[in-house]
Amino acid sequence: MENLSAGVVMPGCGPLPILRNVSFRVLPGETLGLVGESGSGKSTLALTMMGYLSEGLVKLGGDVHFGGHSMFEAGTGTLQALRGGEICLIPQNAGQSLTPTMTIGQQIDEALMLHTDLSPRERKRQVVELLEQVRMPEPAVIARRHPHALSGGQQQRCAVAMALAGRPRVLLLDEPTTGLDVTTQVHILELLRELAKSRQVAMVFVSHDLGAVARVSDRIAVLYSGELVEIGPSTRILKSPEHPYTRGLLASIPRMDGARVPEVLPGYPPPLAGPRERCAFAPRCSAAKDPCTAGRPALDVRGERYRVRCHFRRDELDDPGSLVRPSTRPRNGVPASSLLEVRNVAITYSRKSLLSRFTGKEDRARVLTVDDVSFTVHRGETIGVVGESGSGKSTILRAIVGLQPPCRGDIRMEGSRPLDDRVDTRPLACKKEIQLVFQNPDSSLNPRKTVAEIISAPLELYFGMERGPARERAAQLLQSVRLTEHYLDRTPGQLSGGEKQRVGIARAFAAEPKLALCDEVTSALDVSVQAAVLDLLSNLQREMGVAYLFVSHDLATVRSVADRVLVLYQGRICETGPVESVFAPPFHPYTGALMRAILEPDPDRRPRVEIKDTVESAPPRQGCPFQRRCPHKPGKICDREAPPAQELANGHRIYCHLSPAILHS
Amino acid sequence: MLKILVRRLVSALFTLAFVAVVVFAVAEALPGDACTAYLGRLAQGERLDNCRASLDLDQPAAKRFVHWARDLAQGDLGNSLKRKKPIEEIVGPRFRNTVILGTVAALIGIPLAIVLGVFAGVYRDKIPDFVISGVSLLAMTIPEFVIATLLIFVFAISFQWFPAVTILPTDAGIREILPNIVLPVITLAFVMTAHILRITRASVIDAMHSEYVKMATLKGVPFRRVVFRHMLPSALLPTINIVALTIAWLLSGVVVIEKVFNYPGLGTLIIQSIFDRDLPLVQAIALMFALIYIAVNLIADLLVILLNPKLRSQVSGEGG
Amino acid sequence: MRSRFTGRFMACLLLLSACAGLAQAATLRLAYDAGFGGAESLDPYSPTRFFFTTQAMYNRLVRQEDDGSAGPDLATSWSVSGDARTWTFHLRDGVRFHSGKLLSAQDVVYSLYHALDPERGSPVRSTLKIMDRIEAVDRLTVRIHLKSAHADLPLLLLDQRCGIIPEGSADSIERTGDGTGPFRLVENDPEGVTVLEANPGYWEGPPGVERVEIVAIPDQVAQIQAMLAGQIDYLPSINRRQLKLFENHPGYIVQTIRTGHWPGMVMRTDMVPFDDPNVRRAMRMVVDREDMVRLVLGEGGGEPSCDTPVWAGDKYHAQRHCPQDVGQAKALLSEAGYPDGIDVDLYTSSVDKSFVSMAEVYQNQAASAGIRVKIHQVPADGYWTDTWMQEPFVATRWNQRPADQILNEAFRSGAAWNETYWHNAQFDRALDRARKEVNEKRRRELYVRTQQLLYDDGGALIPFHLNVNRVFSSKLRNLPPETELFVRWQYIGKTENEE
Amino acid sequence: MRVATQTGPVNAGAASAGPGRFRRVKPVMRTILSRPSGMAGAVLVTFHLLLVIIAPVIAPYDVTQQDADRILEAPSMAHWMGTDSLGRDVLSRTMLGGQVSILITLAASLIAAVWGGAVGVSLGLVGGRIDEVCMRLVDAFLAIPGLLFLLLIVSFAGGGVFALIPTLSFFNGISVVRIGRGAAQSVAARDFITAARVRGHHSRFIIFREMLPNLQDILLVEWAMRWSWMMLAFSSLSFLGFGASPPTPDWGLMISDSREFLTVAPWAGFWPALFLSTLIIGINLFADALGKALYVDRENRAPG
Repeated sequence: MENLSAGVVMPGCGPLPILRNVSFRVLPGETLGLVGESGSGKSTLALTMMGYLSEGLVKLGGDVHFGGHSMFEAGTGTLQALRGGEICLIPQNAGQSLTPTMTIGQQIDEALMLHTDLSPRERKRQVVELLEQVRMPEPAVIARRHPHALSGGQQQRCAVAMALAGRPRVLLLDEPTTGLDVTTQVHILELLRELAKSRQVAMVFVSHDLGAVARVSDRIAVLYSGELVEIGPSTRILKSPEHPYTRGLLASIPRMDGARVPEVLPGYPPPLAGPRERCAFAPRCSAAKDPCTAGRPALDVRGERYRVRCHFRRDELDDPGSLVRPSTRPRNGVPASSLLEVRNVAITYSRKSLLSRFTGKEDRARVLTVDDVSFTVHRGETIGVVGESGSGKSTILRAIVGLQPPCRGDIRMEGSRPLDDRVDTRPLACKKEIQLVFQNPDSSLNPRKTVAEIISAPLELYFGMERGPARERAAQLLQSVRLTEHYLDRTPGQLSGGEKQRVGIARAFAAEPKLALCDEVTSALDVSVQAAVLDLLSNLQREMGVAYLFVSHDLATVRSVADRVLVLYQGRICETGPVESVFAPPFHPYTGALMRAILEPDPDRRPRVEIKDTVESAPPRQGCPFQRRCPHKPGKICDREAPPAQELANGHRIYCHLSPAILHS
Repeated sequence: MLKILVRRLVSALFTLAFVAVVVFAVAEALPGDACTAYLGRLAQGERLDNCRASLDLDQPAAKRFVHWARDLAQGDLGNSLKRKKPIEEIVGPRFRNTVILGTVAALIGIPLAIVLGVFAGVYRDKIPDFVISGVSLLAMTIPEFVIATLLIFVFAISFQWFPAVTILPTDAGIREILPNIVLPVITLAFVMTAHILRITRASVIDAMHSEYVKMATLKGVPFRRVVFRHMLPSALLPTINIVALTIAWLLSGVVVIEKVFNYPGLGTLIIQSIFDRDLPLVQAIALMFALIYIAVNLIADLLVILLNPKLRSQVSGEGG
Repeated sequence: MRSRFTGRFMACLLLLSACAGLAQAATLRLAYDAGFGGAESLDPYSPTRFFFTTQAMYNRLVRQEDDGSAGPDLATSWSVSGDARTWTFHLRDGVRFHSGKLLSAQDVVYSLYHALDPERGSPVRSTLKIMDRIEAVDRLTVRIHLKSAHADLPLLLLDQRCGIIPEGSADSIERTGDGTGPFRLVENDPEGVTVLEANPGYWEGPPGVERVEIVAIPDQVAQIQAMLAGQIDYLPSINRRQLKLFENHPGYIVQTIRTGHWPGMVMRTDMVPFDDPNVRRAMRMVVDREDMVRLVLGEGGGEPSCDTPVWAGDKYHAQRHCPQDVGQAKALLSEAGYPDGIDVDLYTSSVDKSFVSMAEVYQNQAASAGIRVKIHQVPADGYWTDTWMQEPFVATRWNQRPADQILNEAFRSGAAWNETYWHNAQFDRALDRARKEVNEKRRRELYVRTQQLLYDDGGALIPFHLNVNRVFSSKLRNLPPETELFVRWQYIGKTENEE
Repeated sequence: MRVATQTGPVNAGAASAGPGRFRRVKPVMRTILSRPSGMAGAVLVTFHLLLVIIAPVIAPYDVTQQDADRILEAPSMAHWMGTDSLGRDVLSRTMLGGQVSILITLAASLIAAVWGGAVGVSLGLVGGRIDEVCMRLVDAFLAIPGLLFLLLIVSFAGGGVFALIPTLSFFNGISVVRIGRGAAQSVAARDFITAARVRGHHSRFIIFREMLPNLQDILLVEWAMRWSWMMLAFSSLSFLGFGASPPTPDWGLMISDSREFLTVAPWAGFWPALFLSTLIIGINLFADALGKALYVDRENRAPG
């Protein structure tokens, strides 16, 4: 790709480039990782490599060459021959990208028909063979199924199989693993690495997740606001990056090795604008000097196939401090008085069967989404809850808040009598103490109200404030979440993801709660914005002494904010205890698998695949919840008896039949 | 699969029964009853009483409804007041005629609408789209009777190509009917096409912007195959249900068209029977219209389940 | 792809409709309004008779000549006894019914008794109940004995409904339509298309067209459009506004026919002030009849009449000239004791479309003679039962009837419908003598005398008789003369030049 | 990859600091008028509404005044649009022709949108058994073609306003119920409603302060659609002789009367047809533009 620029042409005001003269080369068999946050133009870049510009986008300059063909000048005939043949795309969300009305077999067969000259019978056999290559169980059955009948991971594998149909020389992967479970992600990445090596296929792996990119890439390119800011061998980029943005990005990724809140990259990426005469990152760069704002730096060569777009070399920057900064969050030693107690809570969504309603006996047949969960949250403390999707972590939050009444056990606030099951019957004062922050920023704010109205709603409710004082208090709250006052009159439609999440937090803190329930608040955000929100939460905890119940599927995020942590599988607790001891051996087999599957942006750490990524629709009737997938399963005992709680140092408990010795290895 | 079929049939029957109740209740609720309505000015004294006796109107409403429903179940719709003939005899041929008119219009209208809808959807915001959407908007908003009057004025009176008024023996066979219903069919098809076209176009536009169409293009599939193999099946599925609703909605339009062309269908019959205050006949026709409506909906529902792989799998338990 | 599809479709439609036109030979298409909702019967005497069929499928004993008198039809000749109580009719020989049966006197006797049969409820029974006994003298001669003398029996038998049906066919006739007329039944479909075909053995020779289709089009506007679209060839009556559609249009021929129907305004001679003959004469002299015709009916809408119910087409019509004479009217009124004018109440309604405008025109014409008319408009339903023949001065309307019948029904003392409650002994005696008078000339003088009495002393203001406009398609040949109200379909021909 | 400039509806671009509830009217109107179809729709609708107000004043002739000498007269200086079969001036009758139909359908469509919306929303929120039963009822009622029942009721209860408005608003309200319910359920599923419930707001606050602003857009568009359908239905009724009773001027009636003299006096039918069609087209275009401006997806929904 030479000097490619593309963008939107708005009527009345010249072209607004999304990509600005991007140039790079991919050698056969080489894997290039392409990293950038949302809005950096990485997906557009991926598709330009196939000569495709989505509606409304226009090529402003430069070209893309593949095997001697210019992808933009080539005729539709050649383009159709190349696409899906020598150069294939593996889409982000395979579920959406497979034609719903055609079976998997038909779609792969179509790719074979277009790009190979096999006979129909040979194609049929080749389809099964391809599905085996991507390790699909019972390929013949899968071939006859429609896309909606498969799990996320299976759909993604089919997309890969379809891409391999035409014996491609280049594979373009546009965020292939985003949205998948951690274990499934690792499986897909392993598959891709193997294919690349075994078939000498070049790959361009586009993602916002530096961990995933580090796992598969030989070289990495970092994209910021449509410009390549740094490109070079992956070890060089991950270990000792030169460009301040790359360094900031790496710093803002929560790491497993130290309990500290990730570094915060101040400010936001610049909005779409016309020609740019300065370094795009200058306004956010702590080491910015005059030349940065004077002229636009070029990509100067700083090593063998290694270029950086910055006026200064690394050592010339005035704060070459090491990346890892000591944790700024004080650990409060003595545990304060207990705030929330959850005792042996069990929750189910299925209604009581008729029979048991009469006899009053416990209904054996009912599927318990959450069973026998107990923990206490102390004042000012942060409890992390970790688990894959479907582990019941959000159900527990709904129970605490009163939306989903538990069918057994009880929840108490400050040792008082148990909270009423239903939120409607709870006293207002009690509701004031617990506030909820949601995962999806877009849907958590009422689109038709201004920020001022949103924040003053709890103020009017709990403190009976009038409009005037409520507006001032709202301004103060916005201040505390680092948003300026003129946001008050904007509607959610005019805010970015990060800004909306901050307003959500400000609304929660307007009630001055004692406990804040954070339901995956950072999963929907970009890494840098995620870091800012985590930082904001810990500051607020310090100022207001509020306790958090922080739910997330990302171990690293929980590691960086939580004091104690809970590992959940199919609604049962596998392991609990302080963060340091849980995230260090001995591990519960499930925790171990999760820890080893973590994708860290560190070339030396190779995640190992330990458990199958099969999907379990319901927890086992009895015995250990992890019995079906446990790699170290000792024997039948796990199927019959629920695992006992093995008490280890300072409250660290592991629910497993295995002896601590084995757990240590 | 059978379970779904049975459930839909039961709900269809329930709807029909409900419509019967509503039709009866509305007739009851209106001022006066069949006899006063029918006898009009002469409805006094002994003549009114024996009319009521003959129609057993003097019994309580609930009892009469039971009788009516029982007869209905056996297909005996009772007798028409004005024409002194069993209603089946009167309604039978006219029901057939209306169904013929509707079906012929649908056979022309629906395929035309789908073809135009796809054409307009695929070439969105280009000349064909503007022309097609413009004409379809006109057809949807100009009342049927204006279009019908216009067609008569141009094709029947000025050029005398087609008959202005349908003249048919009551037992006319299909071969005899067709040349005589050209203009009514064109009017009905014109309006029907407009509605269905707009829906198809919207659905096609949505499908054209979908991920799987983008993926198919990036898979190197030629444009024509993308449109027909990938986009059309899932674009046309949602339209089936809405097409059924549109057809049923147009039933009321048929009444006006039949009046203008003097076409011997249910429409003209109901207008005439309303003018004649022939209540039992009106009730019977209301049921007939409801019957057509429910049948069309039922067929559409089953068609959708059959054709949509997602629904079919949910129904027959095959799933991920 | 779309244009090819619709192009092919339009082509085959044109072909279909074109060939439909050519297939049938000359076919006459008539429209009627299916007023009885499909219960139409082919029995000519039935109260719900199928209008056109009676004309096309049956013959009567006599039929109307141009001068209004009765000419031969199935009866070639007839004679009457001296006392005008016994009539003898001689039948035409060799006439066959559609079913092939030879016409005989027995059939005529059967038909007339069928008419008089009370169960049949035939509307023509009231006019024919003057007949006492009917007998067949021989195969071709019928003798009718009357209850009372009637010199003009043939005029009564002119009635359209007196078609001759075969003996014993009373119950089957309403389906078979077995008559001796120019056309015979092919398909009886009252609510759809009834088809008749030419009767080759018709005694006057084969009719002008091979086929007649009688089409049911209830909606009046639809009939007009069918005519404009060339689907039907004849419209029996159109109003003044619709005239403009066909008047100077090459495809159509419009005829204006004089009829005996008349609307009028009648005074109850038994109530003050109309009990004084001078007042009655004044109220009638004040009318300018030509002007009223133009204003109420429009140009050529009717023929002015001098207060005689007998229309110009009737052979006993008394010719008279009665211009408006305001001075004489005023003189009569002051002589009757109303020197400074008179106040009267006139009751009218929208039950007939000309009533209201007629009353308004009379109101401002009468004002010139000091007659101040106050108009009361009563609702349409209930007019004939609650207002007509109750209020002193009301609007009325009569259909065409032969002279003897109308004079007896509306003006004889004590007649059920004598709306003016008029008693005039001279008038009654003259009527009876006229009925008995066998001599044609003297009978005519007597009827003229009765009309003179009505003009001098009567309480009925009859300003005009109505004209009816009818339209024929220009494809038809030898159309009926403008005097013939009921079209004789057997003579009509049609050129099928599909242009 | 979402263009990072801003997410969410374009119309909220302007930092509209207008006070109170109607601060959004200005930008919404501007978006409608920015589209050619929206502009055409707005112009047509305002023209007809203005006509309803000023017509009685500027109509040159009395609408019921018959003139026997000038029957079916061609357009002339005296009568710009000619005269009809009873010699009445077509121009003044056409101008006043919309009065009855517009007022009745406007009122009926508003009532339909209100009661349909209210019932629909409450059904959507209540859910459970009641919701199930009511939806069955709604489906059953939709099985009866609306125009047919209008005929039945109007023929017995007479064509007067008292019979028409309740009937029209009842039948149209039913399809609004279904749409209201769907909208309520989709909004209720959004997180900000759960947040309000968890915070402890009582249901009245949630419904009126949180949900209603989002639902009113959908119901507004639905009202516009209902109005256009009712105009069609009312004119059909008049055409069949069940709507407005003579001699009141009404477009449907005038078109029906003019059919008889189409070949001789086409103007008697042309003008009312033109006015009726332009009004209905206007309402439709306006409804479409309103739908797009408020991001209400009503493209692929059956018109019934």
